[in-house]
Amino acid sequence: MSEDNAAFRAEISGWMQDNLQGEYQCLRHRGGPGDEDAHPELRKQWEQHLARARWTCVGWPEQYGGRNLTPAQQVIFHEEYARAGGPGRVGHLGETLIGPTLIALGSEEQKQRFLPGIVAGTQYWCQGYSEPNAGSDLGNVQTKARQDEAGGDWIVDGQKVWTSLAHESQWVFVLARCEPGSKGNKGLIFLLMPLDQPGIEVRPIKQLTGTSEFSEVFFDGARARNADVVGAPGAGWKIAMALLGFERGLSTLGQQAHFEHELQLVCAAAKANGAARNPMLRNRIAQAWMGLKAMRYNAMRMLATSPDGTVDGAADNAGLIAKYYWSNWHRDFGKLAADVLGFDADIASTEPALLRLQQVFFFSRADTIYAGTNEIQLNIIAERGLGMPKEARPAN
Amino acid sequence: MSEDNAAFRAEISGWMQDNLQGEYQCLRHRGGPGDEDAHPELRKQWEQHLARARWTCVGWPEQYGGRNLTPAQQVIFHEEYARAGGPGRVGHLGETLIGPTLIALGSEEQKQRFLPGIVAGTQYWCQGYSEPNAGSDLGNVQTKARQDEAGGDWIVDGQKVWTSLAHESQWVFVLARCEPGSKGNKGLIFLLMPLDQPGIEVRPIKQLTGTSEFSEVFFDGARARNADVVGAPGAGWKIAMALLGFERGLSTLGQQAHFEHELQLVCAAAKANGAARNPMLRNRIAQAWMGLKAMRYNAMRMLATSPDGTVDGAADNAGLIAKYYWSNWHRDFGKLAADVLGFDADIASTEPALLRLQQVFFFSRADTIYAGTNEIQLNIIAERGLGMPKEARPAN
Amino acid sequence: MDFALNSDQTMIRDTAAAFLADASSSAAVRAAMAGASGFDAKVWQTLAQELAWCATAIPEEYEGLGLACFETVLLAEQCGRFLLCAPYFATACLSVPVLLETGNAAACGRYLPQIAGGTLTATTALSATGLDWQPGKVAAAAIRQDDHYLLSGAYRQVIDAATAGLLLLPARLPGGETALFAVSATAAGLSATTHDTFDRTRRTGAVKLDQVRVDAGDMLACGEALDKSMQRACAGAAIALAAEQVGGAQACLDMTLAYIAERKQFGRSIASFQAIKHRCAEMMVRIEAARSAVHGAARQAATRPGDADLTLEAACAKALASDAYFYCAQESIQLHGGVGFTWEYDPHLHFKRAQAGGHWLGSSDELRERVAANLLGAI
Amino acid sequence: MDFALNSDQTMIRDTAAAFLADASSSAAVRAAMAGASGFDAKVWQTLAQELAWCATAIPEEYEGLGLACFETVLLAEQCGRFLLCAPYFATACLSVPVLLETGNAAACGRYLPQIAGGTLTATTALSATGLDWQPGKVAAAAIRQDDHYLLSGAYRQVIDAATAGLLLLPARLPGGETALFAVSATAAGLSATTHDTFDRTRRTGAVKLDQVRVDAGDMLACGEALDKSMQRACAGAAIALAAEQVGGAQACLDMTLAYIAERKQFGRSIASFQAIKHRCAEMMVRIEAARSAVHGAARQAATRPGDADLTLEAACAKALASDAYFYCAQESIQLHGGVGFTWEYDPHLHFKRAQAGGHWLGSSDELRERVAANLLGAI
Repeated sequence: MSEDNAAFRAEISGWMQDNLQGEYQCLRHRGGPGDEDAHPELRKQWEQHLARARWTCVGWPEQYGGRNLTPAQQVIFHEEYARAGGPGRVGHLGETLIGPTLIALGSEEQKQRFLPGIVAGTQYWCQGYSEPNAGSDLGNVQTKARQDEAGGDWIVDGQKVWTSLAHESQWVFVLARCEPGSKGNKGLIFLLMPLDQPGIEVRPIKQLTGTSEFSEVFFDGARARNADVVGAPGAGWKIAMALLGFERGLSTLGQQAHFEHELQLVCAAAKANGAARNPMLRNRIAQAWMGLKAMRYNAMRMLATSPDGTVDGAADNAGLIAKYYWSNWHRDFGKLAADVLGFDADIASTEPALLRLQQVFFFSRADTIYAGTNEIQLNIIAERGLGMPKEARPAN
Repeated sequence: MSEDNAAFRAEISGWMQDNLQGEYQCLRHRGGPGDEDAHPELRKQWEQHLARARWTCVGWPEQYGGRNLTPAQQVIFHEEYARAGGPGRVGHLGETLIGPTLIALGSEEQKQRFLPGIVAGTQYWCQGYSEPNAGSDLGNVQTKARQDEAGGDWIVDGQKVWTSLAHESQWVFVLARCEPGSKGNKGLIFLLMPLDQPGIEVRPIKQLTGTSEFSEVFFDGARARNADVVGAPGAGWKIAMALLGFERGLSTLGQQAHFEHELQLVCAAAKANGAARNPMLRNRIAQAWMGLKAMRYNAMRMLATSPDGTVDGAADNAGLIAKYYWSNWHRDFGKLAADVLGFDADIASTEPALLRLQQVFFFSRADTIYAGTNEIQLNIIAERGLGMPKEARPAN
Repeated sequence: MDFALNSDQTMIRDTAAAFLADASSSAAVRAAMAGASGFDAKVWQTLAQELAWCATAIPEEYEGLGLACFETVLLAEQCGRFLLCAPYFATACLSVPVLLETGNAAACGRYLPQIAGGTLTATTALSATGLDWQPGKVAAAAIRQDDHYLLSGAYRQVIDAATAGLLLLPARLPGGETALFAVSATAAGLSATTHDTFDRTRRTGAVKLDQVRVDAGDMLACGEALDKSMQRACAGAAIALAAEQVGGAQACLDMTLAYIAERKQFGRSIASFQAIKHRCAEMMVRIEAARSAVHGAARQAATRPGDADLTLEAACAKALASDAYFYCAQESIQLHGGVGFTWEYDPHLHFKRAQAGGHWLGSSDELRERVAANLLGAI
Repeated sequence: MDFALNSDQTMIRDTAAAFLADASSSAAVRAAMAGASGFDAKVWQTLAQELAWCATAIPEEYEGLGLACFETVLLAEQCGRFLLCAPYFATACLSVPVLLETGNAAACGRYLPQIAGGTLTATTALSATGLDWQPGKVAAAAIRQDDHYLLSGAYRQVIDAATAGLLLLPARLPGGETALFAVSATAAGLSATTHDTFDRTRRTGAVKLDQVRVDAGDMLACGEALDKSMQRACAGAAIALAAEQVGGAQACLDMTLAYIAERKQFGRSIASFQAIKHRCAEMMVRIEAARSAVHGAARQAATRPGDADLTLEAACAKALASDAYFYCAQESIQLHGGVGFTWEYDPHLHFKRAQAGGHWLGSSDELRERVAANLLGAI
């Protein structure tokens, strides 16, 4: 590691230590998956606190308020943020998905209007992709958008589902069908829409955890301005896919630091309750540690940029397996955490560390479902990674 | 258990003890799967020794030389035979497959001509079903049979493969296509053919074990008499399927007794080399024991006949899973045996008990392939057991 | 041993299924989950008094039906399938075997007829901390005074702790031996609380004893005799729990099959995808194998095998059933996709119950170690 | 740490692959398997002398190329992929690290240049019975006499026992410490036999010593220093073995994909069945994860981490690679169907090698216990 990077690491680590204090102390290690409803207001304040120190959107170009950090530096940032117990970022969909998409494909006006709020930690976004009949099969989107000939606005009718953090957000990006009768990935439009309008209703979905990180979003004559179409009407699929491309990014290393923290909690729990003396659980804990290590090195392969420009398929392969690997690792880990707790796993714990492990057990069930189910991931790996034949899709 | 059955159990157990002695002593626990080439000549003598005491074909009607034993008694026979270390039966394809098929569907002349040799342990059979392009897809059989208009004989050209014990047999039953241009399960014929004729060549297949239990059988103008057609020409599929129905039978309990013996060998090896103190191996050994117990009770459910004639689907379900369950159990068990041996698993042992376990490790690889691969078994379970949709078969 | 069901057994099973399909529908389960007691008193009354389920395995001398462990297993399987919320398991599957095995005729005569008649529910504490028999981990103490004992101590996990009418509680005698006492829920000094559990289909709670007075006649057994009895009783309870788990696993498979037959993606029913078919087939394999193990164990138990054999039968049944249940519940959530993760659909109810029960009466690893000790000697 | 290969590394990998595709084709492997020595001397000469593979990780002061562990891993991965039968692993991946870590400069100066030049092969015995460092299980003894030692004893499993020119052998000193000696294959009193192994792609054998005279200067290290050195050297060897296993697993997947693309059943390529696709995808997932672990471990090893960290890196790489290899070999046999069970097709060669290597330098369970001890303390 170069000296610069070591200094940079120290800078973040020091800043986190100095700032994740006082009123923010209670946010340490909170707000991750399954814990999204922890202190939402305080976490929004924390976003703004981060922003004031320019620790949001650190990989963005400086002209848009970022720091233009190199990938290696971003890795360091995410690692140190997570290692310090930095809370789950309420603004992450803005920072990691819609922001980069607008920078790449948005109009100048869109950039000027939206990017500052994302950088400042004052504008929060959610995602309107999945529908009841367009989950794994995203090309089956049925939400309709038609243009109001008078003002040029787009009028949207339909339903989105599995929208995370909709009740904490002001904006939603929506994939809708703007060409009646079109099928699959043709005739779609990508719209930016304010949530607080008469035509939109957000209904939280009660999950198996008893909490509601996800919502249904109903559109009934909701409006998007014509200036808030990203790309061309009819070419929304391209924007939607570009956005998903940003999903697999650097934050994966931050995620792994969260996992590492969870593994430490399991080890502590095992030592405390005697499970650490159980050879079968020891074996599984060690296997979890190994999987986490493989995940980390896999992420580094995925993010590798060859020093002299040579390219091989390794980064692609590492990228292809990443989601399937971490999500199944985490689901197995959740089960391990519950087994380490044993009888006590079933009783909601009053100790935050143990309650956290109980949440992981339940919430990790979603990991293998959202953002491409296991089944879709395996299809993609087989077809793109191994060149195997595509599934036959019957004629409609 | 009724007193009759206890007496019957004692009778077999006593007979085995008295007779699997002297020259036959060396056959104990030999000749099972993966060990088929152990003492073939002596095992044929043993067949005839069994036959003289009327211990072959015990479930057959008395008129054909059997004892007409009830299923419960047959269970006892197979269990005690295996428990005593009774060697693998060279005549088992005759006794369990072609014999019952002829009794059910053969002509009177066929019964008279073939059944006595099977009962006497002097006539051995092998199976000509699979072909290089008709393995899992048996309906794709391409071996051709055309009738010689002169004498009425059927002239056979083609190739069969995975024929077990062809070099120890005098007869083969063959599924061939007798209606040119027919497809799938239509237009097939079921023929009984002597192997020792100019048009048939048997070539052993060298397996991963280094041995050759399986052969390829080439037919080049080979002949079957018209009297040796079972059922009607063109309706061979019916006969072939009826025969496969006999495959899942009582001998399964005998097989389990072999597995039990192998498990005892593993326990002994583990105690001898210290693996018995390894918690992970203990866990796997216990799991194997549990699987064997489930297999045994599953077989009893499969063979259950309701005392008052009520029928439920339980026996069918138990039957559907049986092959998949035992074959995967045995394959996992083979791996366990190798892991218990540790470093020494790779060195061909001079101790028969350990060598046996090494053979199990390798030969059990075939268990999940022959008689319906895992993949075919799961298709069958899903489609017949769960009523799930059939795989689309593209139009030819 | 013939494994076919006779017509009485088929009837018991089918009648139970028909009753529970209505009385323990998804809506009924959710109502029970939300209630304070954790079960519907009216359903329980029907089941315990009219249908006499608790009487099944109670001998006729105690006003029961005198049927075998196997019939209990048939009922338990249906209870698990329909997620029945009721004191059935703790009363009929756990405490009845404990009363019968400890064999105190006077106590049996006092309590079993009430249980058979459906007017008394019962539960049993098994250790200070969890739900398996660990006499070494009993934290309560009993001191004899004249014609009674005084009991003090605590049990952290007891099924139906706050609703059972009769509690069977182990406590250590001054000499170090453990004894088991039958204690009324109304005894002065006994307090029970209900835990905030994730599995809401079966309540557990804590029990505290503060100088609770118990008649000497309610000391059921002690020492080695108790230990032996409890091992047999726990084996019986484990077989019944395993039967529940098989029923639960079957429900997971059934609801998954129903859902994926309707659910379409990429223009096809997702049930038509081969990978999905194979995974459902794998569920069926594990369920049927576990069912075979459970039915076999129940039929063996009816022949009164030796202690060691009974323990091994129960270990095999419970480990296979418990693992199959968790596997099927997990697959059920996964194959339901997004809705599998919602409160509205039922897979999570099974998932939580599978995890909770997986640690009762021995985890699968503990049960395998019991088998290993038998095959290979202690470690 | 950037994980991309630089152009030199890409070239090393691709050149090795191109060479082995021919020199270690299936036919060549089978010829080597059938031969007495277990390898093709001409191929070895090219590889060791012309291509200088053994020189890769030997420092320049000993006439090596002075590259890091990572380049060895790239070569080892290709060796595993093509099932290379050669003394490469025992010489370059095991014995070179042992010589370097024990750090006896005079011995290094004597032997490493010969190894780098491809004129000397070497092997190392790790215990009396197997292939992992167990100084407590060394059954040979060494007695000092003037300027030499006399060694007697036996080692049951040594890779390339009968062909290695130099044998690094541990023996116990009278004081109880273990010492490591460099012994020439031609030393009087040393005898080696080759085992009848199932994995014919790499020979193991037994070594016996009967009063073998070894110069005092060939005592490489002893006691704690030796133990520490051997743990580091074994970690290096384990990483290289893991790389081989990743290569082998990749070969299993590649040959399976090629076979199932051609094989038709039910009128379709069997590669088009979704269940088959998912299983191939699962193989790829395990292979890539193991490859990531191995590459990461090799890059870490180059930074000279502490003993404990190095051991854990190696444990992780070897356990994941070893398990992935066996899994892929098993799936390869299964997905080949009938022909997967024949001698003629290659899956069984990998299957046997996967099982054998799985127990070298720590089985996966043993390696996990090493990690557990670090995370949770000793049991």
